[in-house]
Amino acid sequence: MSHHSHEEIHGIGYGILVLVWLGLVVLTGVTVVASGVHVPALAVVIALLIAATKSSLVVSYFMHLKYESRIFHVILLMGIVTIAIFIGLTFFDVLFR
Amino acid sequence: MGASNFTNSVDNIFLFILAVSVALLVGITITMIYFIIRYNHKRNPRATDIPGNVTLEVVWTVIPLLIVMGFFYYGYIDYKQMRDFPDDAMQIKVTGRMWSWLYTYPNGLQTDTLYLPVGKPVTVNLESMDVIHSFYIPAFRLKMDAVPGVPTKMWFTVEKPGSYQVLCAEYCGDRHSYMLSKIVGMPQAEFDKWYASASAEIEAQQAGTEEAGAAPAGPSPEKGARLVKLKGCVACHSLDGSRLVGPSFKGLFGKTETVIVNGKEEQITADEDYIRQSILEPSAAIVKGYPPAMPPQRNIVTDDDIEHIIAYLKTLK
Amino acid sequence: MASHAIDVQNAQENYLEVKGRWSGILSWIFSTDHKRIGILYLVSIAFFFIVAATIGIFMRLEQLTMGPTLMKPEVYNRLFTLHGVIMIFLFIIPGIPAILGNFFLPIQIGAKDVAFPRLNLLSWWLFMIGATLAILTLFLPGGLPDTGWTFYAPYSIRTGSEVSLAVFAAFILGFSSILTGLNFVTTVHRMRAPGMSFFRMPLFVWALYATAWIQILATPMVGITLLLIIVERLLNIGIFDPTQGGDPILYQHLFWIYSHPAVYIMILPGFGVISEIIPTFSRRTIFGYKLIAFSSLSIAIFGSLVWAHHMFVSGQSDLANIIFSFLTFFVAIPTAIKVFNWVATLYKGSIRFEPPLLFALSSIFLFSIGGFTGLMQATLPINVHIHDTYFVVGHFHYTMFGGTIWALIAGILYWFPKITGKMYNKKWIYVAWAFMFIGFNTLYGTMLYMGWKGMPRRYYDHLPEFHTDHVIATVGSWFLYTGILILVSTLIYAVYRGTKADANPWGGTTLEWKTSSPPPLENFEKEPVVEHEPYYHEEAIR
Amino acid sequence: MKNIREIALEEHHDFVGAKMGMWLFLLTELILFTGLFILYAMYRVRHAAEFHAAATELDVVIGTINTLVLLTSSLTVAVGIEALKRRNRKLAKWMVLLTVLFALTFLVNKYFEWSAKIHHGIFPGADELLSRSQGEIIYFNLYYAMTGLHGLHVLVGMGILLWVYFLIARKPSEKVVVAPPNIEYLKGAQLIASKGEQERWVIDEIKDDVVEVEVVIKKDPKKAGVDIPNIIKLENAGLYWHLVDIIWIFLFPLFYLIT
Ligand code: HEA
Ligand code: HEA
Ligand code: HEC
Ligand code: CUA
Ligand SMILES: [Cu+2]
Repeated sequence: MSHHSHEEIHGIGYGILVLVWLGLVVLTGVTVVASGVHVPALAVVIALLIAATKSSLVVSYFMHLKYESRIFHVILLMGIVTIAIFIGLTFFDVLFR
Repeated sequence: MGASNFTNSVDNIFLFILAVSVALLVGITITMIYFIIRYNHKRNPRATDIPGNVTLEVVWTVIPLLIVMGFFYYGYIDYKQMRDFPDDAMQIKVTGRMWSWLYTYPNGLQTDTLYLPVGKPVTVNLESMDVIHSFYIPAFRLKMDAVPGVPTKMWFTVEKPGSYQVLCAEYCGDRHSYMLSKIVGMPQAEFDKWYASASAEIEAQQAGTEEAGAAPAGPSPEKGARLVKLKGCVACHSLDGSRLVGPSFKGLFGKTETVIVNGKEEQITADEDYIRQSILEPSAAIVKGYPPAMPPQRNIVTDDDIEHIIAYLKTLK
Repeated sequence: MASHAIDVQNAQENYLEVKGRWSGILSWIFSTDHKRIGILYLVSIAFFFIVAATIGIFMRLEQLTMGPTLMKPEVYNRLFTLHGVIMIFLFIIPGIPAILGNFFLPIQIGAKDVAFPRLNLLSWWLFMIGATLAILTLFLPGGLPDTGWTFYAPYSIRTGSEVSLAVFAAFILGFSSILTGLNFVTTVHRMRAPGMSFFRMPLFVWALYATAWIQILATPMVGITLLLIIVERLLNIGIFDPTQGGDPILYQHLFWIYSHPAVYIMILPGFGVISEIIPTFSRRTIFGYKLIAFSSLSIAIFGSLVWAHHMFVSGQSDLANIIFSFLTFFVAIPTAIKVFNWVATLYKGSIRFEPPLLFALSSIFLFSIGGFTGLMQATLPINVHIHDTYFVVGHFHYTMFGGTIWALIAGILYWFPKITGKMYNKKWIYVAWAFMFIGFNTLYGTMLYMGWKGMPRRYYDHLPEFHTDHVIATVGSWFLYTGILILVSTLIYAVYRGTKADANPWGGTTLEWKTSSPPPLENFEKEPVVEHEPYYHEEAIR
Repeated sequence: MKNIREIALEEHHDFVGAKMGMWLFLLTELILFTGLFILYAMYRVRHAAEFHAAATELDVVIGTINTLVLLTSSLTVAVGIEALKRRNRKLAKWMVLLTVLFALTFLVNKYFEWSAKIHHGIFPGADELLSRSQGEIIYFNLYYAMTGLHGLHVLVGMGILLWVYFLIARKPSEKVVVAPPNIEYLKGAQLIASKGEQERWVIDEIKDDVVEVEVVIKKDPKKAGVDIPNIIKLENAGLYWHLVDIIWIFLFPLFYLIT
């Protein structure tokens, strides 16, 4: 339907994109530095948290999700929940064998 | 009394669920048939629209939930016992391999039939040398996979003397359906007698090889005959000339045959060296027309064993 | 570009008569019309079904006697693998969505086509390519795979048969299935006719929608698993190989993470078909519409939580066993809701007893047996005994064959007049039903029995104590086969010689009955506007 | 000449639908990798120490550079999409081209990384590798499987971006159709027809008795025009590319930074 032609025109500014990119670069630096932390369990958590932050930046801005309608959010949520289930339940075997 | 300590309890749970299921199934079916007849358009020309009923929906959500939770609960109770390993159990190692079972007793005695005392808990420790097998004793209502690289176990008590079928329940290749064996349950006294005599033989043999290296008893065809069964050779090699997965042992010794070495065909005579090589390093020379399916037997047979086996093969004309 | 060349004047022509850019067979295999693609699937899937069913008959013949008779073990092992692979990947998973879903999903929501018609055609091509590759293994030196349809490592890594190619074929088939699912989800979201809100969608559409989500979310899992088998075989990347520190049990996890949800890919569309048929022949609205709709979704969700109930004796942790057993039981609840609501829909209906209804009700009956045996298997100590025996074989034939395929047949009988514009001879259908029903229960009921007695599955040969059972089962398979042959011949005869069917022979209320039989190219003369919930029977007392 | 219904069927531009299809496809890609991530997680908890030991053998510098390369390529493709939406075809072209170049850089880096490892006898099935502890074998097998599959995705993404590049670079077609499938929708609808830069056409003079409309817009080829369907193609290519980036965002710490 042609109403969406509106939205095709008004995207996000180049400035925001560059800012997001800067954020990503900084986070990459942080994760490299943080990997020096000598608490293994913590290191994994930190690394994954930073990776999650980075990817949510990519998803929201580069991939435009922030500006999409609700159904797109639902789609992504479905994926994340599914992944969590698949990984989570498998741990019940491997951790308790 | 059941064949094992689990036979009866498993049967009871099964019968319980079966009874509930049959009742529900019959109930549903009869209702359907009744409605079909009662509300046939000839009897009931105009339908009544009933879009739903909350009470009913709740009822037939909650009742099935309770029923299945009941199923789970009974199963859980029994399963906990199955996985609650007694400390005083006799430890047996069961090795699965294509396509036979090998039993090892605590003192190292190995057999191809599992003899067990009645009334004593037994823990079976499973391992596999190649692919996944599954150690299955229907009469005991028990099975457990033997997984390469992953130790697994199960336990039971034989409650009735007798001979019980052992099967392999995980598909493992061509002769999966012939990977059979037996468990023989015997009264404790009888078992002790058997165990002592069988072990004595082993000890004598071990003692013999250790101290008197100078005077070995010499290769014995009888021992060889026992070994090819125990070590699982006969799963793939017949003794009567018929073709299984590998070539028959009958008439093998001294035969001239074509083998494939490094992709090239060669003529060889099956002498002692060739047979030794065939057992320890089967992939070095593959008999033409057969798959390279034989696993190396290095960890299974000793050099002595091979001499006995060769002696036995010589007798198979 | 697509092959739609439409002449506006002739838009009234039905989809079978439309002249496009291509003619003859090309007008089918290059058509992007969802209805033609549905028929393409019907024909190709029916072909594979007949092949696999015939293999089934041969397997039964081998079991008719003890010891080697008809074939060698290596042949039998390849046959049951092929039987399973074809039945699962080429028949029952694509089955209802690709045939009836393709044909009726757009019509039922009042759309002209699916969201991505060309992608739809691509799905069929992928399906055919996958099928061809699978068959190709027959002509390669290693021959057909001999692993069973589950391709368990490490056996699948070691065997000399052509596992790599077969597994690659399954990978491609997986993609075909994903694309269908993706297409359906987008179609449901984007293409509904004016007035067709989510809660006015027919339940068949709901079922397909839930199925499509499973297809999207679960299928890639088997994709990666099978890819890993290929790299293990070809590149020696040992991820499941115990000699390289790999854990074969993890293979089973990955495999079942897909393959358990897959059983709901198989059954949900069947449930959808039943939900269409029952209100139509009861002439009243369905009982508990929303609950049935949501139970499809909740089966899809719960179904993704229970995969390891296939692994109770695999050596996974005891805790995992207990948790997965517990979760498995919850799937029974939404299923129970469906069954009870269906039965309640018959209540105070004005029932027309016709072949589609007969098959739908038989499907409920047979599936319930399958479901109850499923609950027995989900009970831990029982599973320890009957895992990998014929009990399981009986269970899944009851669910897949008794549930899904009987529902598929019901659906084909229901929509046959719409698809072809012809009506079949109902008497012969009843005859076929009798043969099938008797044969089915003789064949698979006996399997349940001997499984309980301890007959392991995938056995080339059996012990004497199971002999009588095997003989009975084999005889049952002949009845079943006869029944299906009668059914299929009746239908094929009707395609050519059947009487003409009118637009709405059963008194259905969903949109497909509001267009002509067969439907025109774009499904409706005029885009429909929806004003009622789907099963609104005007004459019913409210 | 095709009539409107034909065009509607052939070039049925439901942009949102197309994007939805792409997102659903991305889900399947995510799950595909999830399989490998599950394996990684399970083996990692079992062989934590060996994983750490093995990870020291990877080059963090190359890994970091590659991360930055991919992040930047994500930026360029995002800017490219933005540019095309603003009908700045020239910038869009450059950005897409740059993205492809970054992708290539990534692959070249990966090539050197892999060949160095292979040179040291660390590759699947190598005796050198098999002589190590089980955890290390698994680590490297997973490393090859996961970065290999990821690399394959980079390659595919590169191909898609190149294809879209040529679509954009092509002279805009004579005819731009943005007609929705149904005439009803045309009435009073806003239609963007890019004749030249950012021009909008509003069609509202369709009378009620009109049943068929042919939308043919001749364009001035000298001015930079944009085929509107290409926007969504580039957007979808971009979505795919970002996914490839996201997967690397996880692979990088899991393989390089667990020392
Ligand atoms: C269409 C396919 C399909 C369906 C729908 C199901 C449905 C179910 N399955 Fe089945 N299953 C398979 C196909 C299917 N299965 C296949 C192919 C295999 C073997 C794969 C292989 O190894 O090759 C298998 C194997 C299998 C196993 C593993 C067996 C083993 O190998 O050890 C288990 C164990 O829990 C199981 C359980 C269940 C359960 C609990 C359901 C439930 O969803 C059933 C729910 C239904 C009902 C309960 C009946 C209807 C409800 C009522 C009539 C209402 C009243 C009910 C109550 C009050 C409880 N299945
Ligand atoms: C939908 C799935 C499906 C269907 C329909 C069937 C149908 C049949 N199956 Fe099936 N079977 C499986 C799925 C299915 N099977 C699977 C997944 C396995 C496990 C494999 C493994 O272990 O890896 C298996 C395993 C299996 C075994 C166990 C093998 C073993 O463990 O040793 C046996 C044993 O007899 C068997 C027998 C049969 C028979 C006789 C038929 C039929 O032949 C019955 C008669 C049916 C017909 C003759 C139909 C004819 C159809 C037409 C003519 C076309 C009609 C078309 C339309 C209406 C569109 N099957
Ligand atoms: C899993 C199946 C299998 C098992 C178990 C097995 N073999 Fe074999 N064997 C084969 C196959 C297949 C061949 C033929 C291919 C080859 O030469 O490797 C073979 C070949 C041989 C040969 C050479 C035969 C010839 O005709 O030249 C000998 C000797 C032999 N095996 C001895 C043994 C002994 C002794 C054992 C037990 C300790 C044993 N095998 C266990 C499968 C097996
Ligand atoms: Cu061993 Cu089957
Ligand atoms: Cu399951």
